[in-house]
Amino acid sequence: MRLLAKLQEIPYRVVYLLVLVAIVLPFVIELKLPVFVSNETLMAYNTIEQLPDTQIVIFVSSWDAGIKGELWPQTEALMRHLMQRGIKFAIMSQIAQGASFAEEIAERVAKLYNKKYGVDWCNWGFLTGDAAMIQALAKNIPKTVQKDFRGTPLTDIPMMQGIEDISDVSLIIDIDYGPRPEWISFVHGPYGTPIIFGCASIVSSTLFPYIDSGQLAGLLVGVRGATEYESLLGYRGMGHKLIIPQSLAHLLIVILVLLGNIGYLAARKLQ
Amino acid sequence: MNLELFIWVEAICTLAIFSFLFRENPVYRLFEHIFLGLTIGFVLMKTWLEVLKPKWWDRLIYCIEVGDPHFWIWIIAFILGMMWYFQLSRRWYWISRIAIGISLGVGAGMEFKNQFMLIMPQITASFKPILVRNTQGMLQFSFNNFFMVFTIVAVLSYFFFSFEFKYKGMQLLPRAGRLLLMISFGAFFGNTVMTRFAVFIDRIQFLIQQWLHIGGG
Amino acid sequence: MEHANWAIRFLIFLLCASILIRIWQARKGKKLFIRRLPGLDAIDEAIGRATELGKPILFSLGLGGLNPTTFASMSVLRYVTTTAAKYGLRVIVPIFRPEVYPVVEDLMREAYTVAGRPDLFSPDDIRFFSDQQSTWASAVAGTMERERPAANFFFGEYGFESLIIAETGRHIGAIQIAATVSYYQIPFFILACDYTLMGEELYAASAYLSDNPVLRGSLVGQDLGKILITLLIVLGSIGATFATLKGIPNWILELLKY
Amino acid sequence: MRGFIIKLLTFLAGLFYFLEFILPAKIGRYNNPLTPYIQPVGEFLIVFWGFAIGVGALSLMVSHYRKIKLKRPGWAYSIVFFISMIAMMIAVYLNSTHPTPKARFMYELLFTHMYMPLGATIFSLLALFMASAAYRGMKIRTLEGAVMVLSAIIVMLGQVPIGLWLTHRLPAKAQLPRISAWILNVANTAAYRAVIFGIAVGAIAMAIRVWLSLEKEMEVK
Repeated sequence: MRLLAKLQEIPYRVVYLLVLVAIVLPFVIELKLPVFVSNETLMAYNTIEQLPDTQIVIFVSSWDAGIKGELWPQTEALMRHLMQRGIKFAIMSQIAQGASFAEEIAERVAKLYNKKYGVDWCNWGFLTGDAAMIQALAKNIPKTVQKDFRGTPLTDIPMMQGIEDISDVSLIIDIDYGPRPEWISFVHGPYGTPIIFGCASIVSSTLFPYIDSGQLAGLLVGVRGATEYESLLGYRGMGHKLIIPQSLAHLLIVILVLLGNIGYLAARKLQ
Repeated sequence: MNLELFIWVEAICTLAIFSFLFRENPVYRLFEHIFLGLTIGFVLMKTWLEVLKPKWWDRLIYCIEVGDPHFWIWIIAFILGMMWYFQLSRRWYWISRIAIGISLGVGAGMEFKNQFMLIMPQITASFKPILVRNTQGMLQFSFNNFFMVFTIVAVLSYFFFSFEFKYKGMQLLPRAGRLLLMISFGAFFGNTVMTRFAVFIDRIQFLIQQWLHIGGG
Repeated sequence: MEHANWAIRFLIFLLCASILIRIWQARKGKKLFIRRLPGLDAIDEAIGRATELGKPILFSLGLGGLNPTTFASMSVLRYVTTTAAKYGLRVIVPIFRPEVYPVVEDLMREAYTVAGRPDLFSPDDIRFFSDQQSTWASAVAGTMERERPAANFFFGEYGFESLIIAETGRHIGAIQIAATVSYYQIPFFILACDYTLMGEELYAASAYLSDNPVLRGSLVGQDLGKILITLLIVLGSIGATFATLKGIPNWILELLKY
Repeated sequence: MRGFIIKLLTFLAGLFYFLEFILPAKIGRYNNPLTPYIQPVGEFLIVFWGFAIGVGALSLMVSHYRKIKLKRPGWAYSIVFFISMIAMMIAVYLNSTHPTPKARFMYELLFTHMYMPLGATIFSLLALFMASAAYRGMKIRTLEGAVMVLSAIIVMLGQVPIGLWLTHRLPAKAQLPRISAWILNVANTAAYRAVIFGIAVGAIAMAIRVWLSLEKEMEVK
């Protein structure tokens, strides 16, 4: 019993070491695990599958370094799907750092599919003003955005010819640590444009109610969502690379919690 | 050549921050301040280049050049925008309250549309038939629907503050609400792990594969 | 639907009227009833425990600036300080945002004076550490280790640091009460604290302990909105059940579309 | 007087968006008079809020400048803060206006290979804190705690392929990812939806208080 009680006294540095081992292990030994595709990811995939190629997609990418481990693979997977289907999209960001990350990914993916800046995709850069901006954007895109992030007027960009307002947009994708519900209330609510969110796993619990009500056309949850999307597209990208160490880390946390509880119960019996 | 340099710089940055795990130390603080400086510099310059220059400065200049009478709008925007900065002064703080007031007012005015557009579909989506017949898996379907409606009502009742439930049975409702909320918070916790680990794994992967060249990939 | 329909207009009118009337009543001096939350007993217990041990209390106001949430937390701080001062206890307040500091300083001085112990007030007990989250968290944790408070209160808005400070508090064996509107942090507080007030309960606790008529009136007025939503959902579900069983249209649903 | 002007401006600013929403699209023969202004007002607000981004930066700069001037402990760090800030500003500016290879190099070094790893690593420390906190904190002490821990464990295992791998021999309904999906899509959806209703009503109440300047503490003297 005393030995069991010791189980709740593992020093924190040992815990750190265990975590490190769990994460390093898959880089040394190759593991393959089955992927379960969840409903919310499948919804996102089907939505993009059925998009018309006459309208554009607004790709909001408002994340930065701190959350790159989850949202990079999501952004990559979604951009691949859009380019593979030949759907034009415009990147924008609601934080200063966001557009640079999305730009880097878009350039890489564009090389794979031979897509050209300005023709198949463009980057509007950083837009402040949250809800006021979203409402203005829905009414008039060229006037609200003015120039792309390289300073080219929107009117000079080939793919933006004839794009006026929200009726020329077939889908909005918002990839963010916590995607902003303002997109739902000010775009989906009034105009019915479908919306897909990509979020950090931590905030996903708050977004599930919008799936059930049909306000979201799809949701990617952290690395899990990215991995599922990759498997739907049929390639093994960054998501697949990250999900294996994630698996071991999750397993380790569960084991630690169980050990802690066994130790706690044993210690209580001793008293 | 460049690549090798970049990888070393990146590795030093990563390890310097990890050194915090042993204790707070001067190297960590040095890199913390570098990071702070880089962030502020980046945000300021991007805001100028991608927001203020194209959407304010260029237009103001354009309006003045062609003699468009709308230029005063952009002068007002500048004056109002400058009011934010009086927050930093104790004496002139009240001037910043004009900017804050307008901002709060706009936010408050939009809140009505924002919230109602969000919750109306949520309300109608909660109209679930609690008894379903003649469909496959009707038992599970009915149970799920009943469970959802019950949960919503119970949790909402937990947040009623202006009266107490008189009957013993009814008092159980808010208690059940708190318990059902715990399932949701468990899910919150479960989902947290992935976010916290995602970046950590990314960093370790960088150190192992790109810096130390261990493992495939 | 770009603009409000009649159902929404009606709901907005009802909600606004209910909230404004209640605020007006409360300002006129009407005592509006607010239920005593279980969390409030926990607050008193925590102060009692600190009195028994003769150790200080730590009250953190979280990350928020001068916004309604922070003000609501401050009225709880005022209550805790006044009560604690009567028993000769110190209250330590770590501050995150510099603009909060002067407001808290005035509040504390007043609270000690009201309790008849102006001598206990010391500006050193109100501590501004940093407005960098991780630095602030380790400074708060450090303070706990040195001062060994018997009771910790975490009120207001929190980020990831909730985990670090609440864990440290548990480690030193303090009674801990948390109240936060940051839903992501609630699980960590539930695990590490003795009682956690969730979301709106923070405002309810504040309205109960202070006599801020605006907060109290608004809270009572809000209840109408919540009751209305509850009723709508119950009736709507009954309607939906009949709609699927008997094939008649769900008139509650039709009503909301009007 | 000051207080009154601020209250009036707050009220008018809110009135525009409030009325735009409340009024129907067509009033008799006329269109909603405010809807055409949504776009220009939005443009104006984008600029107005764009200026606000500098406030936090300026206050940081002032506090670091004071540290250097008064030679407070750690003032050398403040110098580092200014150097890296200016370097980043130059790099971003040159990279977007004169993208020479040198500018590109500087940008890559500062943004991709310093800013990105530093931000990511600072955030990644939380993984270790969280592991040890979960181990020490997730004890089943009460019924509430038990429900939470159980739900957390199922969701944790359901999130990753290992959950499917552990239970793939069981019938489909008992597999961890499916139970986890039930928790997320049914139990969590319902409970959090109720929370959303509470938040929405609270937000409307807060909006009324702010719009009509009823908060006593926020008043300007």
